[in-house]
Amino acid sequence: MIQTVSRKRIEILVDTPLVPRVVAQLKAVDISGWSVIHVDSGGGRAGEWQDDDVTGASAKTIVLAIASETKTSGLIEAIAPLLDSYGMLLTIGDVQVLRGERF
Amino acid sequence: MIQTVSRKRIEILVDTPLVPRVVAQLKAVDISGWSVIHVDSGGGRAGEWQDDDVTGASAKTIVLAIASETKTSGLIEAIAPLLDSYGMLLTIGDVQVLRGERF
Amino acid sequence: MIQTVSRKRIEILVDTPLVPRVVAQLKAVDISGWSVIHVDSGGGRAGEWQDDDVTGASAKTIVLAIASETKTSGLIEAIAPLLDSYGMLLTIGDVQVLRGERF
Amino acid sequence: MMIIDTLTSPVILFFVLGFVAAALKSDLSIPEAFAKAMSIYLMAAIGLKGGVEVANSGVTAEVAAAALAGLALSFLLPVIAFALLRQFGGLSKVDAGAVAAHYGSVSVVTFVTAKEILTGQGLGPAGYMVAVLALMETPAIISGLMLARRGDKDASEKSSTPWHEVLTNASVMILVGSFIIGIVAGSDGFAPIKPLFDTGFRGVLCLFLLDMGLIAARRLMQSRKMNLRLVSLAIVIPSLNGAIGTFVGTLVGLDVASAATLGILAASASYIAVPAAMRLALPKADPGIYLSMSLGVTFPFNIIFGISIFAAFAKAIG
Amino acid sequence: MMIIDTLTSPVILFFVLGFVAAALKSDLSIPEAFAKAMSIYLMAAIGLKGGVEVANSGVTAEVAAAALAGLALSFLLPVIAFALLRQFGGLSKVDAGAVAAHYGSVSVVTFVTAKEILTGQGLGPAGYMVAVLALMETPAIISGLMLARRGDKDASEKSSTPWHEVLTNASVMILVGSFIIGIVAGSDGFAPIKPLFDTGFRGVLCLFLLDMGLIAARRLMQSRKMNLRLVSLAIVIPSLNGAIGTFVGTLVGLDVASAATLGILAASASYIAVPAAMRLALPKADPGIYLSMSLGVTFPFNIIFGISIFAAFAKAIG
Amino acid sequence: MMIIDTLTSPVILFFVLGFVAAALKSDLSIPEAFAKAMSIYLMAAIGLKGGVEVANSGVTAEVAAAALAGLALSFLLPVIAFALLRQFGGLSKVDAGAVAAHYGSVSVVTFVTAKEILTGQGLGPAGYMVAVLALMETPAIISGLMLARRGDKDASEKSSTPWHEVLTNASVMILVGSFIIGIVAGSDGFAPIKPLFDTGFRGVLCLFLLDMGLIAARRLMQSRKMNLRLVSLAIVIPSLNGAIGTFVGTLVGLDVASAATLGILAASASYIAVPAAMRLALPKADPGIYLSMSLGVTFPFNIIFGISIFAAFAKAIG
Ligand SMILES: Nc1ncnc2c1ncn2[C@@H]1O[C@H](COP(=O)(O)O)[C@@H](O)[C@H]1O
Ligand SMILES: Nc1ncnc2c1ncn2[C@@H]1O[C@H](COP(=O)(O)O)[C@@H](O)[C@H]1O
Ligand SMILES: Nc1ncnc2c1ncn2[C@@H]1O[C@H](COP(=O)(O)O)[C@@H](O)[C@H]1O
Ligand code: NA
Ligand code: NA
Ligand code: NA
Repeated sequence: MIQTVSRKRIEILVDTPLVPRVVAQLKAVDISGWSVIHVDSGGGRAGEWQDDDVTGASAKTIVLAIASETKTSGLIEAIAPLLDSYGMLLTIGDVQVLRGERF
Repeated sequence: MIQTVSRKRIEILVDTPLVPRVVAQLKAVDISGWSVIHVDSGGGRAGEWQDDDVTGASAKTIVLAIASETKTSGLIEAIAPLLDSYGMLLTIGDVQVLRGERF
Repeated sequence: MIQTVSRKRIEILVDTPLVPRVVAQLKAVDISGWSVIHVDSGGGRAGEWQDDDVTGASAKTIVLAIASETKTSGLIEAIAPLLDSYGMLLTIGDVQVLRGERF
Repeated sequence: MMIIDTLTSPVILFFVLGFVAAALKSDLSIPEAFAKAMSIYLMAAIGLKGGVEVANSGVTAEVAAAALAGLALSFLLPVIAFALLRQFGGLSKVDAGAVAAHYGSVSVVTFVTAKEILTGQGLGPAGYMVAVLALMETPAIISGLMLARRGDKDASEKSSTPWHEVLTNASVMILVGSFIIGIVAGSDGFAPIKPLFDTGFRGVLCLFLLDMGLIAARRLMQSRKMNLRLVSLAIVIPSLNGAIGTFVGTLVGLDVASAATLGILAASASYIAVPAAMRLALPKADPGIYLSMSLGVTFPFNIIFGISIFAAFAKAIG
Repeated sequence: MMIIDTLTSPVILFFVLGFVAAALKSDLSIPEAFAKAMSIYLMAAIGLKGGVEVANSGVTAEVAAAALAGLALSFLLPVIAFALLRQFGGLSKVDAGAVAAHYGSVSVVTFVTAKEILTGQGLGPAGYMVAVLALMETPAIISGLMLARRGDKDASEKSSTPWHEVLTNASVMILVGSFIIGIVAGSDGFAPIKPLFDTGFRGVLCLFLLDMGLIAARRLMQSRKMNLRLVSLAIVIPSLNGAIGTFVGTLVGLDVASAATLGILAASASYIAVPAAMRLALPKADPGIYLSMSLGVTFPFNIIFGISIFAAFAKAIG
Repeated sequence: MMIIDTLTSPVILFFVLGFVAAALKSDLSIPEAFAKAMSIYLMAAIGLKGGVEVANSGVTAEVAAAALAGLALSFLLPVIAFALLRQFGGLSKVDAGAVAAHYGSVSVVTFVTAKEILTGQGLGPAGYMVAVLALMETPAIISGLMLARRGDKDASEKSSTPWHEVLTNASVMILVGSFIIGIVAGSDGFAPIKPLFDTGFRGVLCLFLLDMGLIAARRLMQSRKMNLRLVSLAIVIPSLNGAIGTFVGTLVGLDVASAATLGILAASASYIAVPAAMRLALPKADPGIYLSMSLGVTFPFNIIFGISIFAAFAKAIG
């Protein structure tokens, strides 16, 4: 059977203009891969929104990264202080991956 | 170490015109935040499709919501009868979140 | 209470031109449903990229499929040899679904 | 002869190109955002031009007659369609009601294409027909829902009629809105924006029909819900509706071109506003059926044959 | 009378249509990609046209005066706005600084709309005003940040001024770039691309303002951060800034149309470049406040009333 | 002198603007959907115009000669490129084959830009060159695959040639389709859609090249696969191919402008159809190499220098 290993699936919902900052944080804790997914609209305590792309400032994006548990802990430490001011939402799930040495 | 708490990650794949109905259900069980992700194409028992955005009626969307276990149970109860007629697909996973009091 | 069952949530990040190949693999192991999500940009060992849609060849896409454990194992066997040359990233998580007989 | 003119018009040829490309399983596709932008542009353009024409011609008894005829057709045509879909098509009440609503309502792009083709043949319909188009969008939704729910007590519970969505749907807003802007602005106000909305119009229509060809063919090939009976009905119903519409138009005194256009409106089936409304109001109806019929069969039929047929009929009886 | 002309112009009517549609909670929406494409087109078009005009007229003392006046206004107007937002608006230092930066900077679409409306009334501003527009985008960001951080030691640590992002932001690049291309190409080089960038311009502006109407109304309705004081300030601040701008423009010797345009630039509030910069530099400032004020209130106010008011004022004192 | 004309043309200046903006790491970007829409528009427009010209001029021996020359070039040029890439570039067989296929095939935008620049200098190529462009898209894919797989037994197993994808790829469909539509419609049928497809053409090309500048520069900066040898080859190969193409064109009796255009086609490297085909047929080839070479180096080289060089060469030997 083919071997899978456990990794963390990190999903960071963040204001689109701040994505480069989040990526910088990922790199700082040595997470070297990430993917960015567009979010169309949403709602929360601050009201509802739709991406309009004209005033990009209020749009949200998901940054998805697969990483080892250790790196994930490092990321949490680094990113926790920013969560509020960056309007971020961070979730961590467990996944199995192939070619685990990459992460 | 920074404290994370367990929450449910609910993913609802639904026909785009019905998104407001799903959001209404979320609000009804007091889940106050959600994000909407566009789905480009897909396939299932009813055939394959691509979003064409001209006849929006057949496009699909993912509604993503992070919520506590209790609220999630409430949502399942409320939404189960609609799954078939709304062409929905609902999955629930476990995630760790920061600032868990928000959900 | 409404019954949920355990299924696997398979997420395959793949070069957009190769999506039909991945879908063919899914069908080959009898996974009959999938959804395709657009990825905007990302970075990894091979550098950073943005989807530009003019030269579609370097864009990435996520193929999402919910399937039973057995079918998932079949898929892993089938797809593992292609991971490297297809530039794929495959993660498998656990989710609860309603109407589990569908998958 | 007229059909030859139609079939060699670039507008139609681009539709055919799209259809053929999809049938060959080419990866050609028009970006969704661009297609939607074109549809907004086309609706704004015909709304504006209709409004400007009405500003010039004023509102006459003919306008009122056309409006009433359009409303009546949209309300009543679903009844015939419903009967055919139940009897001959074997559909459930819910599915038959949903499909019938599509055939009572109208297709904006069919209208626009007809207007271009007919104008190119010296048969341009009156400007107020845009208003008739907008009026015909919604009544059919109501009759369709009534037919689907007749004698069904628990139908009205959960899924009530989505009045708000129906009355404020995007195409109604933009058609009516730009029609009014056209009336307010008049020829003088329209002049500075004419280059975009008039001169570029036919070219955009070509690209839009290219996309519609792709969508129609893909819908037809990917559907697992169509059978021969439903395909036949998707040709019979618009033929019948178109004949009735042309006849009624002639009866109430419209000129030949406008009567033909009323026929085309009656023959056309909605694939934007009505599907969205049906998905909300009749979630149990199968979208695979109504979209495949209206988009996969009726739309191509009307574009390629219907326009010429009803124009010929209008001339014959006009 | 001038306001009537303004209100019956299709450009403004499409804005109103968008606003009404969103207020009625219609599902009408312009695809994001198309809206962004239109905004790039509009900026390229005004940049090019401004550059071509400057290539024809040459650089004069008036140009230098307008440029200096614009720079000074963008630097200093935030100070007044900041004081009002702190005292009367009750905002925190960070929020007040962020909002003030918006009011010191400019809105490209307000400028473009004003240019169209004024030109339609024989009051076309000078070509170099495009350069003034580009110059006024960024200084306000610096003053806003300085105001927000004054006396705050740890503010400068983490979130330093995003110089790079501010100076290379998309609208500055495209405005300045196409302005230079316009100068290099001159009338002759511009001729072959004129059909797209000149003839189609007003029509595209209509569709873009339709979208802006939708966005403005939705922003206003969905915000939970606005109160009466903030709404009033979102009208008072542009009125004040516009009066100052028109006055300064007249003082430094600009012609009536250009002075009015400087007033409109001063009155306008950024909703593209500045929000993005503030999100980076002052992440603690609440985007709900600055976007609702600039986009939900000030933008409509300027489009519908401000343009006519400052034009009238410029005529009165010119 | 000709190169100065080229470098001050807005079309090229917008490309430079995009390149500079990306090099400055500006956040300027053209929405993907809009870029794709523009590329569809450009292909439809040149297809149509080429078709209309052929409808007017008829098919001559010259057309056949140009077509054969184009086919032969597309088949054979990869062989030279392959040898250079293996020997001097040090690439693996699979990578060299994939890159070689790109250089045998063509870039539609390079063709379009060359056509505009040359026409602006009174050197417009013949209408049938569009057909030659379409013919040259695919043969190189076959030679590239043959070169990559020669002597490799298990290569043909899993990843067979994606004939279907190659022959029905979007650009072939739309080029050939609109070429045929142009022939069928002729000048008369083309007239009503001319405003969109002809008048607006150059302006759209400007915006499209702005995007290409951004994409080319970003590709170059983000790639980690390029080295000095590959960069040199990305200039040497097109120079060689262009010289051969111009020479062959002159040899088979094409007029100066068409011979220059054949040279430019030979020099240009595909970055749409071929990369997609290679991703399918040679998944082990590294996309980072072929895209960086064709898009990051060869495309800018051809746009800025190649067009003028091959035009000068064609004049010299013509
Ligand atoms: N750890 C990761 N998490 C999420 N996405 C990743 C990860 N690693 C790679 N990717 C995505 O896969 C693409 C190719 O990765 P690579 O082959 O490492 O360059 C990247 O550009 C990302 O979009
Ligand atoms: N529980 C949640 N699940 C998914 N997305 C959420 C959730 N809460 C907030 N969001 C997203 O985050 C954005 C900001 O949330 P808030 O700060 O609560 O207004 C919302 O508009 C949603 O897009
Ligand atoms: N197992 C699955 N995994 C992911 N998406 C699915 C799955 N099954 C269905 N879908 C999505 O749901 C849509 C409708 O499914 P169906 O009702 O089976 O035709 C499909 O077109 C897919 O987009
Ligand atoms: Na109808
Ligand atoms: Na201002
Ligand atoms: Na070539």
